[in-house]
Amino acid sequence: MIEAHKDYAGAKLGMWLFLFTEVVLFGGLFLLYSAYLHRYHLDFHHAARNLDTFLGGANTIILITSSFFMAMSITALQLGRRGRCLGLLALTVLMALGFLANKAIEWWAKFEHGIFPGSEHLRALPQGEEIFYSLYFAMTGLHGIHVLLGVGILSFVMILVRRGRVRQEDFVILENSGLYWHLVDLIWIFLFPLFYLIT
Amino acid sequence: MNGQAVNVVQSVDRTFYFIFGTSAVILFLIALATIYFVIRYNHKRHPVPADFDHNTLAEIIWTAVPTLLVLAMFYYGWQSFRALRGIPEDAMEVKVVGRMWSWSFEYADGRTGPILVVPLGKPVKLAITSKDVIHGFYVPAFRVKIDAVPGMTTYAWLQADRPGDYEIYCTVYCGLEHAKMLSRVHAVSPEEFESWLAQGQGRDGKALLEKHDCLGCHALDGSKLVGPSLKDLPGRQATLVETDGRERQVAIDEAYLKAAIVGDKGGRVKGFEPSMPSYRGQIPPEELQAMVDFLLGRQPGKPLDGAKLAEEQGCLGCHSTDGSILVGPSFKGLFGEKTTVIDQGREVEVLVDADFVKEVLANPGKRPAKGFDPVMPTYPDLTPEQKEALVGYLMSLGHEKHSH
Amino acid sequence: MSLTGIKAGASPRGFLSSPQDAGGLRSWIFSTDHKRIGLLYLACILTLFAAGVALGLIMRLKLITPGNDLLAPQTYNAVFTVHGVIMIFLVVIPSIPASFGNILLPLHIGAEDVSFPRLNLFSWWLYLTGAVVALVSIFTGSGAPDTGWTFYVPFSERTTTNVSVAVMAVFILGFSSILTGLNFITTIHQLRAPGMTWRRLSLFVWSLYATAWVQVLATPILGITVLLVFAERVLNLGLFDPGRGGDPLLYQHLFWIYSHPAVYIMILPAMGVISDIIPVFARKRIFGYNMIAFSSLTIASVGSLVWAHHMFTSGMSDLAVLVFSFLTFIVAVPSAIKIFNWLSTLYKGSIIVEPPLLFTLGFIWMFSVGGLTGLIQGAAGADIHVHDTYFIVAHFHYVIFGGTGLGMFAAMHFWFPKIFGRMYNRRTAAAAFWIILLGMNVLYFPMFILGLMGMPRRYYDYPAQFAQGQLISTVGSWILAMGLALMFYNLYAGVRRGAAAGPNPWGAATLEWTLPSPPPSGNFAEIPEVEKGPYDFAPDPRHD
Amino acid sequence: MAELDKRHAPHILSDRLLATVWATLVCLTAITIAVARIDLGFYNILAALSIATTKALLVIFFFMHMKYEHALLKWLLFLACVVLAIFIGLTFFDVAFRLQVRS
Repeated sequence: MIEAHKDYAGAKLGMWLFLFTEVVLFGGLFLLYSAYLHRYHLDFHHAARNLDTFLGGANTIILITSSFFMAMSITALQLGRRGRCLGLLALTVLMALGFLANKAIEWWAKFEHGIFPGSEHLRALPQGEEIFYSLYFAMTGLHGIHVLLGVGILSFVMILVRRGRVRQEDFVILENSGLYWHLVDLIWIFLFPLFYLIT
Repeated sequence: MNGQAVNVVQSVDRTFYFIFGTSAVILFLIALATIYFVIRYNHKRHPVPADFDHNTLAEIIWTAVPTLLVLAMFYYGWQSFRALRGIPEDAMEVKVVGRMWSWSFEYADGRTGPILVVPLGKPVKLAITSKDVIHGFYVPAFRVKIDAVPGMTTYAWLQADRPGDYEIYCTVYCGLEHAKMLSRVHAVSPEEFESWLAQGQGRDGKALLEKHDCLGCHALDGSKLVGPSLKDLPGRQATLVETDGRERQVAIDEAYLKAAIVGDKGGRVKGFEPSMPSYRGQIPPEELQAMVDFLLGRQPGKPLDGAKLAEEQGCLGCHSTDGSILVGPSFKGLFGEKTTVIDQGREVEVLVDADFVKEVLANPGKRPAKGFDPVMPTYPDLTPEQKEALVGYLMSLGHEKHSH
Repeated sequence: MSLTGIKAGASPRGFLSSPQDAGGLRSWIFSTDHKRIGLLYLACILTLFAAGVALGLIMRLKLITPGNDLLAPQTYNAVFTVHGVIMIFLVVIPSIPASFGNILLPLHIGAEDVSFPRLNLFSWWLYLTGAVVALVSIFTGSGAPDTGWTFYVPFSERTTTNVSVAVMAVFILGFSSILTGLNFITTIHQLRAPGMTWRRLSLFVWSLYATAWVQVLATPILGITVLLVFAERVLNLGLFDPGRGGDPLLYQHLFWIYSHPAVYIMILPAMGVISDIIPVFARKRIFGYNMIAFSSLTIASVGSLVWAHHMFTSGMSDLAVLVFSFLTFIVAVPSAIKIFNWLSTLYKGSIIVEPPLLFTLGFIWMFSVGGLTGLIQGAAGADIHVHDTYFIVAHFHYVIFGGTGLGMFAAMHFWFPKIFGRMYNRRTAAAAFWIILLGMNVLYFPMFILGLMGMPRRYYDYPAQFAQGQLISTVGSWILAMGLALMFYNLYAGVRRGAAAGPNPWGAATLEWTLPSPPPSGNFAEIPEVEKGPYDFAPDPRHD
Repeated sequence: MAELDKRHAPHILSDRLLATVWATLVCLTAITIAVARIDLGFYNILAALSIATTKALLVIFFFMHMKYEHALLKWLLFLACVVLAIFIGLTFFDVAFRLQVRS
């Protein structure tokens, strides 16, 4: 058995490469979004009006703040303050859960209004609006799955930090999870204006 | 005319031969070089290899020359593409609709047909779309190919200069019978074309079935294509498999056929894929009626032939028309007379009229004729029209006796 | 390197032998040794290749005469779909990078393993999962998928066959490919031995590097695309459905944004193999090292920008046809440069003809045919006529089978003695090569003619005028199958009974040949100091 | 030859710097919502995306430490973004120039 590499820079390079693939994965949806926006820009404006800018804005702030806590937790561990690191991670996860709750409320409200993929109500709308909602569900849904994964990853990292597997001298796992979490934030930074602000 | 009269086929072929010729020469040289080097510089003949690993001049040359060559190929390719795309303004437009798995061509006067009839020497503009999935409209003889995309119209054009038939293929895989989605370009002289166009569309049921592309999947001669054959439908039953896998029998009648055409028959016919597209809203009601009438063997405007129906339904196996007694009472002289039946165990006299005949057809066991075994089966599949026709037939036999 | 280089006490079977306490299957399927993982890939790929070939033979048999009803139409449609899915996603895309890339990359750069060995094992497990899911899609539900490997919408949304499961298999396989690519890029950046500068990398490693970037940056597009097809079928989302405002052409764009570069994932590593083999058997440094390495990167990058040349007849804008036709011709140039460099390497060499070189020459010939016929398809006007006909089928089989396939066989014959420590029968290998070459040409060349005559692809039956070409092609398929059987039998016999090969039977100069054959588990006893290039042969090179 | 391994010890960002970045991000979010309420036509989208890009760069450079990473990583990130932009851009040669979109 080969001893585990302690190639800190390599681990980070690998993580960044993975993030590139995530960016391109969402990129496919951004491609669709831009093509359909070009084709149905008026419909998009109409449909976007039905999304709640307040909820979307609140979620933006929540994610930015959770990103902020995430970055601080890395600083804390780098300084050897494990308790503070754990506390900040817990806050990050809490924010993530808040985001998900908020998202669930928003989706639920849409469902209540008969807006869900393939619904009668959607079929009756102009085609551009239906496409807008399909994109909305696809993109925020995929993003939501990423948030959920992030919650899992960060909770797991919390355990590792507690057990001392991730510590001041060896924190690349924490840093890489942080990178992943910031990416989730990054994607939302673009989703927010594209869906909520183009009215 | 307008500079578009360039021969597209020649233009495309010229591009092809230019690239093909160049490529063949290059391929020949590459193959020759490898073989020559392997023999000439074999280690037995040439034990000490030369020691060089670059030659700037050679590398510049073999970068520059291929670049120029491919740019020339690009240019010719683009020129012939423009010829394919540059539709002459005086072109006659024909609408082309692809659907699983047939083509339909519609002319300016609304006439439609399954083959593309074109006049010689006249450019024809094709406005192509699809009803269901993507198809590819391909006429090799004219080097024409463009996809038929649902929700979009694409364009192509062709001009036939020699009379004859040219194959049309579907080139984009579109499901089960992709390989049989064939048609042809039928090029005729302009005079012939005009007279063909002047004939106008046939309006009978068969022509309509052709018009709406039914016959690509349903044969009229009993053979099994993608869908069930449409031969001898009257009086038949279909076995439907519902989405949950349950099977049920339904009679093939007018209501069933109309539901099937709009995609509402509530299941797939056993032994076939549920691949029939819905024609809801695509067929005018009178055309739909004409098609259904044709399928059910009715002459449009004429009543059903009751005698034929009685024969087909097997009535005459038990009921004679000459007064002789078989399994059941003879039809001869039956209608309009009183007859004795058993009603809930009691003998009752009833008048054989239209209502009674229909009652017997629907429920023969309710009041069976006295002196006969109650063995007559029910005929729940008969349509009201068919029942009327049978009543009419019995009436005619009864009338015959009265006239004596 | 002499036998003294073998570590004391090292098993003569190197990484192939397991430690006493952990033998058997488990020591393979849970091993993080890159060489074992590479062999696992190789075993899976060859098994699935055999399955794909079998399906191909069945199709050819069905098409031997018009009107033949050996297969029902629906069965034929499923067979060509499954043949495509297996061959593209399970065989050709992982073929060289996942098998030989894994085995050789750390050896070539003087590392003890890849950067993330456990991730590497995970990639293989994902690959296996993808393969199993693909098989599940064939044998369960409402029948094997019948869409063709391209899953074009809206047909793929409407068909009742098992497309949803098949696209999930593709998604999983894509993930496996991404992780392998990510691993390779990190490894090449981080784990090169001291002295292993970028200009001392073998050209095989350069090609893996270029390939890995395509894997990382293009595969996710395929991932999201098949996810959307899945969502349309299962969740009723409507992003491509024209009946709901969707644009089916956007699906084609997304699909080819990945699937065209995927062609380069398939062909670049084979070009790398060829670049490594030719100098060894010409006993001469590779001609134009920089240009070959650079052209790999150019092909990977420009090749990622030409996808819509698959869509000249799709109804997309004429301007897009202009742009993509132009880019397509540009990418032809670096491929041409590679061929000229290989020829110049042979020129004035001291050539010894061994099976690996034969397969390499076969690669050059077949790939040239495939590449040059590609020019016809790059030319917008000419492509219209041949698009979606047998011409295309012939073209891509020449490129993928004649190119990648023969490249893979060349790699198998070249590195066989290194991996197994034994040698196969070289005369039989040469005979197998000539039969394969003949079979390929008899099988695929008539398809060019059929295509020019107008025979569309994916037809379960055809009009009578195509009968002759189809018959010849079917005969070719039998010749090819015999050649393949002979080749695999010969290699199998070599594994079982071949003579000991020694550490460097070909007299090659890359690092793996300094190790004993098979290499030991940890690769190098100590990380080597690299002082020369990969093609700097010793002054008195001939080993015999 | 691990070229990224120049081992300048991992850079530690102060809480104050992170807090400043956070505050800027929140302000930018407020601004983008405010701007969206003014009707600028096409420029609305442009403004929203510019602000989003600014926010993204802040997150990448500070929260994700990119500012302190090796130049190679910066170039690779740039490469990934360019590739995505090209994918979208080239697609528009079709999407924006198709003769007619609907029948």
